[in-house]
Amino acid sequence: MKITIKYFSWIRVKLKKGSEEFDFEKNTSFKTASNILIKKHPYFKEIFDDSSIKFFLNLSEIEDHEIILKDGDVIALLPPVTGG
Amino acid sequence: MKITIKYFSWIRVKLKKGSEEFDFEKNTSFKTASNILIKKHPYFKEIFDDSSIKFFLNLSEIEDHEIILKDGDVIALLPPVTGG
Amino acid sequence: MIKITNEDFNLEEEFLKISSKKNGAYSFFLGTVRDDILKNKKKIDGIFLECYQDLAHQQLTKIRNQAIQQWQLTECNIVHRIGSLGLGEKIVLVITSSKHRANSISACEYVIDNLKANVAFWKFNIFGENQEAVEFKKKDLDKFLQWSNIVKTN
Amino acid sequence: MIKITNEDFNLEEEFLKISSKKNGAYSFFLGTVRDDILKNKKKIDGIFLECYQDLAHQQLTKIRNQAIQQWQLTECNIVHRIGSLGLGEKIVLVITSSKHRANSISACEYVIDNLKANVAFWKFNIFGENQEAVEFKKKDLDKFLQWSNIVKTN
Repeated sequence: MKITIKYFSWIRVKLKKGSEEFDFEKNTSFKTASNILIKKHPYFKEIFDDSSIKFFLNLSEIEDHEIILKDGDVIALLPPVTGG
Repeated sequence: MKITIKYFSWIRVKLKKGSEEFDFEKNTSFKTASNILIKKHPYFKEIFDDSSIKFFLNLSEIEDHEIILKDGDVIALLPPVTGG
Repeated sequence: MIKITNEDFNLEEEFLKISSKKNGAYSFFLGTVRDDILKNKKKIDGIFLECYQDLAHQQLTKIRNQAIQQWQLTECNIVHRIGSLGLGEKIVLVITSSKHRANSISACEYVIDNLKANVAFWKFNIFGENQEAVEFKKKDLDKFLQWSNIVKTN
Repeated sequence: MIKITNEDFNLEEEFLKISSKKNGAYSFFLGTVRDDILKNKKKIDGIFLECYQDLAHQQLTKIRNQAIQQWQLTECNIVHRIGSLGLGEKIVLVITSSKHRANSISACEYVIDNLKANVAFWKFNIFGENQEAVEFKKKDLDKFLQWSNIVKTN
Protein backbone atom coordinates (compact mmCIF):
# COMPACT_ATOMS: atom_id res chain seq x y z
CA MET A 1 0.00 0.00 0.00
CA LYS A 2 1.13 3.56 -0.72
CA ILE A 3 1.81 5.96 2.15
CA THR A 4 2.77 9.59 1.61
CA ILE A 5 5.11 11.19 4.11
CA LYS A 6 5.22 14.99 4.26
CA TYR A 7 8.30 16.81 5.58
CA PHE A 8 8.28 20.27 7.11
CA SER A 9 10.78 22.85 8.33
CA TRP A 10 14.29 21.53 9.00
CA ILE A 11 13.25 17.98 8.02
CA ARG A 12 12.19 19.23 4.58
CA VAL A 13 15.47 21.14 4.28
CA LYS A 14 17.54 18.15 5.44
CA LEU A 15 15.80 15.67 3.13
CA LYS A 16 15.67 18.27 0.32
CA LYS A 17 12.06 17.39 -0.50
CA GLY A 18 8.57 18.24 0.74
CA SER A 19 7.11 14.76 0.57
CA GLU A 20 7.83 11.20 -0.49
CA GLU A 21 5.77 8.11 -1.23
CA PHE A 22 6.62 4.74 0.33
CA ASP A 23 5.28 1.24 -0.20
CA PHE A 24 4.42 -0.85 2.86
CA GLU A 25 2.70 -4.20 3.25
CA LYS A 26 -0.96 -4.13 4.20
CA ASN A 27 -1.71 -3.71 7.92
CA THR A 28 1.65 -2.16 8.70
CA SER A 29 1.52 -0.10 11.89
CA PHE A 30 3.02 3.40 12.16
CA LYS A 31 5.66 2.00 14.52
CA THR A 32 6.63 -0.79 12.12
CA ALA A 33 6.69 1.63 9.22
CA SER A 34 9.00 4.00 11.08
CA ASN A 35 11.36 1.12 11.95
CA ILE A 36 11.43 0.04 8.31
CA LEU A 37 12.23 3.63 7.26
CA ILE A 38 15.04 3.94 9.81
CA LYS A 39 16.63 0.72 8.53
CA LYS A 40 16.31 1.80 4.91
CA HIS A 41 17.41 5.42 5.39
CA PRO A 42 19.52 6.07 8.48
CA TYR A 43 18.65 9.80 8.42
CA PHE A 44 15.19 8.86 9.69
CA LYS A 45 16.70 7.77 13.01
CA GLU A 46 17.34 11.34 14.15
CA ILE A 47 13.76 12.27 13.25
CA PHE A 48 11.96 9.37 14.90
CA ASP A 49 14.14 9.72 18.00
CA ASP A 50 13.44 13.45 18.34
CA SER A 51 10.82 13.91 21.06
CA SER A 52 10.06 17.45 19.89
CA ILE A 53 8.68 16.19 16.58
CA LYS A 54 4.96 15.52 16.26
CA PHE A 55 3.58 12.89 13.90
CA PHE A 56 0.25 13.46 12.21
CA LEU A 57 -1.81 10.91 10.31
CA ASN A 58 -4.38 12.50 7.97
CA LEU A 59 -4.45 15.73 10.01
CA SER A 60 -4.79 14.04 13.42
CA GLU A 61 -1.89 13.76 15.81
CA ILE A 62 -0.77 10.15 16.27
CA GLU A 63 -1.24 9.24 19.91
CA ASP A 64 -0.82 5.45 19.62
CA HIS A 65 2.18 4.45 17.53
CA GLU A 66 0.62 0.99 17.03
CA ILE A 67 -2.05 2.50 14.80
CA ILE A 68 -2.48 0.54 11.55
CA LEU A 69 -1.90 2.44 8.32
CA LYS A 70 -4.19 2.27 5.29
CA ASP A 71 -3.50 2.69 1.60
CA GLY A 72 -3.43 6.40 0.71
CA ASP A 73 -2.69 7.58 4.24
CA VAL A 74 -0.73 10.80 4.65
CA ILE A 75 1.78 11.04 7.49
CA ALA A 76 3.33 14.40 8.36
CA LEU A 77 6.49 14.97 10.37
CA LEU A 78 6.21 18.27 12.20
CA PRO A 79 9.04 20.03 14.06
CA PRO A 80 7.94 22.54 16.72
CA VAL A 81 6.00 25.35 15.08
CA THR A 82 7.31 28.91 14.78
CA GLY A 83 4.61 30.89 12.99
CA GLY A 84 2.72 34.05 13.87
CA MET B 1 -11.47 89.19 39.16
CA LYS B 2 -12.96 87.18 36.32
CA ILE B 3 -13.31 83.40 36.65
CA THR B 4 -14.61 81.19 33.85
CA ILE B 5 -16.59 78.10 34.80
CA LYS B 6 -16.96 75.38 32.20
CA TYR B 7 -19.88 72.96 32.31
CA PHE B 8 -19.86 69.46 30.87
CA SER B 9 -22.30 66.59 30.28
CA TRP B 10 -25.53 66.77 32.27
CA ILE B 11 -24.42 70.01 33.95
CA ARG B 12 -24.05 71.70 30.57
CA VAL B 13 -27.47 70.34 29.56
CA LYS B 14 -29.09 71.42 32.81
CA LEU B 15 -27.59 74.93 32.73
CA LYS B 16 -28.14 75.14 28.95
CA LYS B 17 -24.66 76.60 28.41
CA GLY B 18 -21.09 75.38 28.06
CA SER B 19 -19.42 78.03 30.18
CA GLU B 20 -20.05 81.20 32.14
CA GLU B 21 -17.93 84.04 33.52
CA PHE B 22 -18.27 85.21 37.12
CA ASP B 23 -16.77 88.11 39.04
CA PHE B 24 -15.26 87.46 42.47
CA GLU B 25 -13.26 89.59 44.82
CA LYS B 26 -9.50 89.17 44.81
CA ASN B 27 -8.15 86.28 46.91
CA THR B 28 -11.45 84.37 46.89
CA SER B 29 -10.91 80.65 47.54
CA PHE B 30 -12.58 77.93 45.48
CA LYS B 31 -14.68 77.02 48.53
CA THR B 32 -15.83 80.58 49.09
CA ALA B 33 -16.57 80.98 45.37
CA SER B 34 -18.71 77.85 45.35
CA ASN B 35 -20.66 79.04 48.40
CA ILE B 36 -21.26 82.39 46.72
CA LEU B 37 -22.49 80.61 43.58
CA ILE B 38 -24.85 78.36 45.55
CA LYS B 39 -26.38 81.40 47.28
CA LYS B 40 -26.75 83.26 43.99
CA HIS B 41 -28.03 80.35 41.90
CA PRO B 42 -29.63 77.51 43.88
CA TYR B 43 -29.07 75.02 41.01
CA PHE B 44 -25.37 75.00 41.96
CA LYS B 45 -26.21 73.25 45.23
CA GLU B 46 -26.89 69.92 43.55
CA ILE B 47 -23.60 70.20 41.66
CA PHE B 48 -21.34 71.16 44.57
CA ASP B 49 -22.99 68.52 46.79
CA ASP B 50 -22.52 65.75 44.23
CA SER B 51 -19.52 63.70 45.29
CA SER B 52 -19.21 62.12 41.83
CA ILE B 53 -18.34 65.48 40.26
CA LYS B 54 -14.70 66.45 39.90
CA PHE B 55 -13.54 70.05 39.95
CA PHE B 56 -10.60 71.13 37.83
CA LEU B 57 -8.72 74.40 38.00
CA ASN B 58 -6.71 75.18 34.86
CA LEU B 59 -6.52 71.47 33.91
CA SER B 60 -5.48 70.21 37.37
CA GLU B 61 -7.91 68.48 39.69
CA ILE B 62 -8.66 70.58 42.76
CA GLU B 63 -7.50 68.65 45.81
CA ASP B 64 -7.69 71.45 48.38
CA HIS B 65 -10.92 73.44 48.22
CA GLU B 66 -9.21 76.32 50.09
CA ILE B 67 -7.09 77.04 47.03
CA ILE B 68 -7.09 80.77 46.18
CA LEU B 69 -8.34 81.70 42.71
CA LYS B 70 -6.61 84.16 40.41
CA ASP B 71 -7.96 86.46 37.73
CA GLY B 72 -8.46 84.52 34.47
CA ASP B 73 -8.65 81.11 36.13
CA VAL B 74 -10.75 78.44 34.44
CA ILE B 75 -12.74 76.07 36.62
CA ALA B 76 -14.35 72.99 35.07
CA LEU B 77 -17.16 70.92 36.56
CA LEU B 78 -16.81 67.33 35.39
CA PRO B 79 -19.40 64.60 35.89
CA PRO B 80 -18.06 61.01 35.71
CA VAL B 81 -16.62 60.38 32.25
CA THR B 82 -18.21 58.02 29.73
CA GLY B 83 -16.02 58.11 26.63
CA GLY B 84 -14.25 55.42 24.67
CA MET C 1 0.36 60.91 18.89
CA ILE C 2 -2.97 61.95 20.36
CA LYS C 3 -5.79 63.02 18.05
CA ILE C 4 -9.24 64.26 19.06
CA THR C 5 -11.23 64.73 15.89
CA ASN C 6 -14.61 65.12 14.22
CA GLU C 7 -13.41 63.03 11.29
CA ASP C 8 -13.54 59.32 10.64
CA PHE C 9 -10.24 57.46 10.42
CA ASN C 10 -8.86 54.54 8.42
CA LEU C 11 -7.19 51.65 10.23
CA GLU C 12 -4.59 50.98 7.55
CA GLU C 13 -3.61 54.67 7.47
CA GLU C 14 -3.37 54.79 11.26
CA PHE C 15 -1.17 51.69 11.18
CA LEU C 16 1.12 53.20 8.52
CA LYS C 17 1.70 56.25 10.72
CA ILE C 18 3.48 54.13 13.33
CA SER C 19 4.67 51.24 11.20
CA SER C 20 8.37 50.55 11.71
CA LYS C 21 10.67 47.63 10.96
CA LYS C 22 11.76 47.73 14.59
CA ASN C 23 8.39 46.33 15.65
CA GLY C 24 7.20 42.77 15.57
CA ALA C 25 3.85 43.43 17.23
CA TYR C 26 0.98 45.89 16.99
CA SER C 27 -2.19 45.78 19.09
CA PHE C 28 -5.30 47.72 18.23
CA PHE C 29 -8.42 48.38 20.19
CA LEU C 30 -11.30 49.88 18.25
CA GLY C 31 -14.49 51.03 19.96
CA THR C 32 -17.60 51.58 17.83
CA VAL C 33 -21.19 52.74 18.27
CA ARG C 34 -23.20 49.69 19.25
CA ASP C 35 -26.78 49.36 18.10
CA ASP C 36 -27.77 49.09 21.71
CA ILE C 37 -31.11 48.13 23.15
CA LEU C 38 -31.72 50.08 26.32
CA LYS C 39 -33.74 49.04 29.32
CA ASN C 40 -36.89 50.67 28.07
CA LYS C 41 -36.51 48.96 24.67
CA LYS C 42 -35.81 52.25 22.93
CA LYS C 43 -33.15 51.86 20.24
CA ILE C 44 -30.59 54.61 19.90
CA ASP C 45 -30.20 56.45 16.59
CA GLY C 46 -26.58 57.30 17.31
CA ILE C 47 -24.45 59.00 19.91
CA PHE C 48 -23.06 62.44 20.61
CA LEU C 49 -19.58 62.75 22.08
CA GLU C 50 -18.63 65.74 24.17
CA CYS C 51 -15.07 66.48 25.24
CA TYR C 52 -13.07 68.92 27.33
CA GLN C 53 -10.38 69.00 24.70
CA ASP C 54 -7.52 70.69 26.53
CA LEU C 55 -7.91 68.38 29.51
CA ALA C 56 -8.50 65.21 27.48
CA HIS C 57 -5.39 65.91 25.43
CA GLN C 58 -3.33 66.37 28.57
CA GLN C 59 -4.79 63.21 30.17
CA LEU C 60 -4.24 61.09 27.06
CA THR C 61 -0.67 62.35 26.73
CA LYS C 62 0.02 61.23 30.29
CA ILE C 63 -1.57 57.82 29.74
CA ARG C 64 0.39 57.39 26.50
CA ASN C 65 3.67 58.24 28.23
CA GLN C 66 2.92 55.85 31.10
CA ALA C 67 2.15 53.03 28.67
CA ILE C 68 5.27 53.65 26.58
CA GLN C 69 7.46 53.60 29.67
CA GLN C 70 5.81 50.66 31.44
CA TRP C 71 5.79 48.35 28.42
CA GLN C 72 8.77 49.71 26.43
CA LEU C 73 6.53 50.55 23.51
CA THR C 74 8.00 51.96 20.34
CA GLU C 75 4.78 53.92 19.78
CA CYS C 76 1.28 54.46 21.11
CA ASN C 77 -1.32 56.40 19.13
CA ILE C 78 -4.75 57.30 20.40
CA VAL C 79 -7.55 58.69 18.21
CA HIS C 80 -10.89 59.68 19.74
CA ARG C 81 -13.79 61.14 17.84
CA ILE C 82 -16.16 63.83 19.06
CA GLY C 83 -19.51 65.09 17.82
CA SER C 84 -22.38 63.10 16.36
CA LEU C 85 -21.76 59.49 15.31
CA GLY C 86 -24.10 57.03 13.63
CA LEU C 87 -24.62 53.38 14.55
CA GLY C 88 -21.57 51.26 13.76
CA GLU C 89 -19.24 54.26 13.43
CA LYS C 90 -15.76 54.28 14.94
CA ILE C 91 -15.37 56.10 18.26
CA VAL C 92 -11.90 55.37 19.56
CA LEU C 93 -8.71 53.71 18.40
CA VAL C 94 -5.69 52.73 20.47
CA ILE C 95 -2.64 51.35 18.67
CA THR C 96 0.45 50.17 20.51
CA SER C 97 3.62 48.79 18.98
CA SER C 98 6.52 46.88 20.47
CA LYS C 99 9.20 44.36 19.64
CA HIS C 100 7.35 41.45 21.26
CA ARG C 101 3.63 40.86 21.45
CA ALA C 102 2.92 40.61 25.19
CA ASN C 103 3.93 44.25 25.73
CA SER C 104 1.79 45.74 22.98
CA ILE C 105 -1.22 43.67 24.06
CA SER C 106 -1.07 44.62 27.75
CA ALA C 107 -0.36 48.27 27.00
CA CYS C 108 -3.29 48.52 24.60
CA GLU C 109 -5.69 47.15 27.19
CA TYR C 110 -4.28 49.49 29.85
CA VAL C 111 -4.72 52.56 27.66
CA ILE C 112 -8.36 51.85 26.80
CA ASP C 113 -9.19 50.89 30.41
CA ASN C 114 -7.64 54.13 31.67
CA LEU C 115 -9.32 56.22 28.99
CA LYS C 116 -12.75 54.73 29.76
CA ALA C 117 -12.43 55.45 33.48
CA ASN C 118 -10.67 58.81 33.53
CA VAL C 119 -10.50 60.87 30.37
CA ALA C 120 -12.77 63.89 29.85
CA PHE C 121 -15.22 62.51 27.28
CA TRP C 122 -18.97 62.21 27.75
CA LYS C 123 -21.32 60.15 25.67
CA PHE C 124 -24.98 60.91 24.95
CA ASN C 125 -27.41 58.46 23.40
CA ILE C 126 -29.45 60.05 20.63
CA PHE C 127 -33.17 59.21 20.35
CA GLY C 128 -34.67 61.22 17.51
CA GLU C 129 -34.34 64.84 18.62
CA ASN C 130 -33.38 63.95 22.20
CA GLN C 131 -30.02 63.27 23.82
CA GLU C 132 -29.58 61.39 27.08
CA ALA C 133 -26.28 61.38 28.94
CA VAL C 134 -24.89 57.84 29.21
CA GLU C 135 -24.41 56.79 32.82
CA PHE C 136 -20.96 56.13 34.19
CA LYS C 137 -20.27 52.40 34.53
CA LYS C 138 -18.73 51.40 37.85
CA LYS C 139 -17.45 48.32 36.00
CA ASP C 140 -15.15 50.62 34.00
CA LEU C 141 -13.65 52.09 37.16
CA ASP C 142 -13.19 48.64 38.72
CA LYS C 143 -11.50 47.37 35.57
CA PHE C 144 -9.11 50.31 35.58
CA LEU C 145 -8.28 49.91 39.27
CA GLN C 146 -7.08 46.35 38.61
CA TRP C 147 -4.05 47.94 36.93
CA SER C 148 -2.94 49.60 40.16
CA ASN C 149 -0.72 46.61 40.99
CA ILE C 150 1.16 47.06 37.74
CA VAL C 151 1.11 50.74 36.84
CA LYS C 152 1.08 53.78 39.09
CA THR C 153 -2.52 54.73 38.34
CA ASN C 154 -2.53 58.29 39.63
CA MET D 1 -12.99 33.34 8.52
CA ILE D 2 -9.57 31.77 8.22
CA LYS D 3 -7.26 32.88 5.41
CA ILE D 4 -3.79 31.54 4.62
CA THR D 5 -2.41 33.63 1.80
CA ASN D 6 0.60 34.79 -0.20
CA GLU D 7 -0.92 38.24 -0.49
CA ASP D 8 -0.65 41.31 1.68
CA PHE D 9 -3.79 42.52 3.42
CA ASN D 10 -5.26 45.89 4.39
CA LEU D 11 -6.39 46.49 7.97
CA GLU D 12 -9.36 48.69 7.05
CA GLU D 13 -10.59 46.10 4.54
CA GLU D 14 -10.20 43.29 7.07
CA PHE D 15 -12.15 45.35 9.60
CA LEU D 16 -14.97 46.03 7.12
CA LYS D 17 -15.37 42.29 6.55
CA ILE D 18 -16.53 41.78 10.12
CA SER D 19 -17.84 45.23 10.93
CA SER D 20 -21.35 45.08 12.40
CA LYS D 21 -23.53 47.48 14.36
CA LYS D 22 -23.99 44.75 16.95
CA ASN D 23 -20.40 45.20 18.09
CA GLY D 24 -18.98 47.83 20.37
CA ALA D 25 -15.46 46.42 20.46
CA TYR D 26 -12.84 45.10 18.05
CA SER D 27 -9.38 43.89 19.01
CA PHE D 28 -6.60 43.38 16.52
CA PHE D 29 -3.24 41.74 16.84
CA LEU D 30 -0.85 42.29 13.96
CA GLY D 31 2.49 40.51 13.77
CA THR D 32 5.14 41.88 11.41
CA VAL D 33 8.66 41.00 10.27
CA ARG D 34 11.00 42.58 12.77
CA ASP D 35 14.37 43.89 11.60
CA ASP D 36 16.01 41.58 14.07
CA ILE D 37 19.61 41.45 15.15
CA LEU D 38 20.62 37.88 15.81
CA LYS D 39 23.22 36.64 18.25
CA ASN D 40 25.99 36.64 15.69
CA LYS D 41 25.15 40.23 14.63
CA LYS D 42 23.90 39.09 11.24
CA LYS D 43 20.82 41.07 10.19
CA ILE D 44 18.04 39.21 8.43
CA ASP D 45 16.96 40.25 4.93
CA GLY D 46 13.47 38.90 5.43
CA ILE D 47 11.67 35.69 6.37
CA PHE D 48 10.19 32.71 4.62
CA LEU D 49 7.00 31.19 5.99
CA GLU D 50 6.19 27.53 5.44
CA CYS D 51 2.82 26.02 6.24
CA TYR D 52 1.05 22.66 6.26
CA GLN D 53 -2.05 24.31 4.87
CA ASP D 54 -4.68 21.61 5.39
CA LEU D 55 -3.62 21.11 9.00
CA ALA D 56 -3.15 24.81 9.78
CA HIS D 57 -6.61 25.57 8.42
CA GLN D 58 -8.13 22.86 10.59
CA GLN D 59 -6.19 24.01 13.68
CA LEU D 60 -7.11 27.68 13.18
CA THR D 61 -10.76 26.78 12.66
CA LYS D 62 -10.77 24.96 15.99
CA ILE D 63 -9.05 27.86 17.79
CA ARG D 64 -11.48 30.33 16.23
CA ASN D 65 -14.48 28.27 17.35
CA GLN D 66 -13.08 27.94 20.88
CA ALA D 67 -12.53 31.69 21.11
CA ILE D 68 -16.00 32.53 19.77
CA GLN D 69 -17.63 30.20 22.29
CA GLN D 70 -15.49 31.11 25.31
CA TRP D 71 -15.81 34.89 24.90
CA GLN D 72 -19.19 35.14 23.09
CA LEU D 73 -17.53 36.79 20.12
CA THR D 74 -19.62 37.95 17.20
CA GLU D 75 -16.69 37.21 14.88
CA CYS D 76 -13.07 36.15 14.80
CA ASN D 77 -11.00 36.41 11.63
CA ILE D 78 -7.47 35.12 11.27
CA VAL D 79 -5.19 35.92 8.32
CA HIS D 80 -1.72 34.37 8.07
CA ARG D 81 0.69 34.92 5.24
CA ILE D 82 3.04 32.34 3.75
CA GLY D 83 6.03 32.58 1.42
CA SER D 84 8.76 35.24 1.37
CA LEU D 85 8.22 38.44 3.33
CA GLY D 86 10.44 41.52 3.55
CA LEU D 87 11.34 43.45 6.70
CA GLY D 88 8.36 45.28 8.18
CA GLU D 89 5.80 43.25 6.22
CA LYS D 90 2.65 41.92 7.83
CA ILE D 91 2.70 38.26 8.86
CA VAL D 92 -0.44 37.57 10.84
CA LEU D 93 -3.65 39.33 11.78
CA VAL D 94 -6.19 38.31 14.41
CA ILE D 95 -9.40 40.35 14.69
CA THR D 96 -12.04 39.63 17.31
CA SER D 97 -15.32 41.45 17.80
CA SER D 98 -17.77 41.51 20.66
CA LYS D 99 -20.36 43.68 22.36
CA HIS D 100 -18.05 44.67 25.21
CA ARG D 101 -14.33 45.23 25.12
CA ALA D 102 -12.96 42.79 27.72
CA ASN D 103 -14.13 39.81 25.67
CA SER D 104 -12.62 40.86 22.37
CA ILE D 105 -9.33 41.76 24.06
CA SER D 106 -8.91 38.45 25.93
CA ALA D 107 -10.00 36.39 22.94
CA CYS D 108 -7.55 38.14 20.62
CA GLU D 109 -4.65 37.41 22.96
CA TYR D 110 -5.76 33.79 23.34
CA VAL D 111 -5.91 33.24 19.58
CA ILE D 112 -2.43 34.62 18.89
CA ASP D 113 -0.93 32.76 21.87
CA ASN D 114 -2.48 29.49 20.69
CA LEU D 115 -1.43 30.08 17.08
CA LYS D 116 2.17 30.81 18.09
CA ALA D 117 2.46 27.62 20.15
CA ASN D 118 0.49 25.13 18.09
CA VAL D 119 -0.37 25.92 14.49
CA ALA D 120 1.54 24.35 11.59
CA PHE D 121 3.61 27.33 10.42
CA TRP D 122 7.41 27.47 10.32
CA LYS D 123 9.52 30.56 9.98
CA PHE D 124 12.93 30.82 8.33
CA ASN D 125 15.24 33.80 8.59
CA ILE D 126 16.65 34.81 5.24
CA PHE D 127 20.31 35.87 5.00
CA GLY D 128 21.16 36.60 1.38
CA GLU D 129 20.78 33.25 -0.37
CA ASN D 130 20.48 31.24 2.86
CA GLN D 131 17.51 30.33 5.01
CA GLU D 132 17.78 29.27 8.65
CA ALA D 133 14.86 27.71 10.48
CA VAL D 134 13.81 29.88 13.42
CA GLU D 135 14.01 27.99 16.70
CA PHE D 136 10.88 27.24 18.70
CA LYS D 137 10.56 29.54 21.71
CA LYS D 138 9.65 27.75 24.94
CA LYS D 139 8.33 31.13 26.11
CA ASP D 140 5.56 30.81 23.51
CA LEU D 141 4.51 27.42 24.85
CA ASP D 142 4.58 28.68 28.45
CA LYS D 143 2.48 31.70 27.51
CA PHE D 144 -0.10 29.47 25.83
CA LEU D 145 -0.25 27.04 28.75
CA GLN D 146 -1.27 29.90 31.06
CA TRP D 147 -4.66 29.78 29.30
CA SER D 148 -5.32 26.23 30.50
CA ASN D 149 -7.15 27.54 33.58
CA ILE D 150 -9.58 29.43 31.37
CA VAL D 151 -9.94 27.50 28.12
CA LYS D 152 -9.74 23.79 27.48
CA THR D 153 -6.42 23.94 25.67
CA ASN D 154 -6.41 20.55 23.99
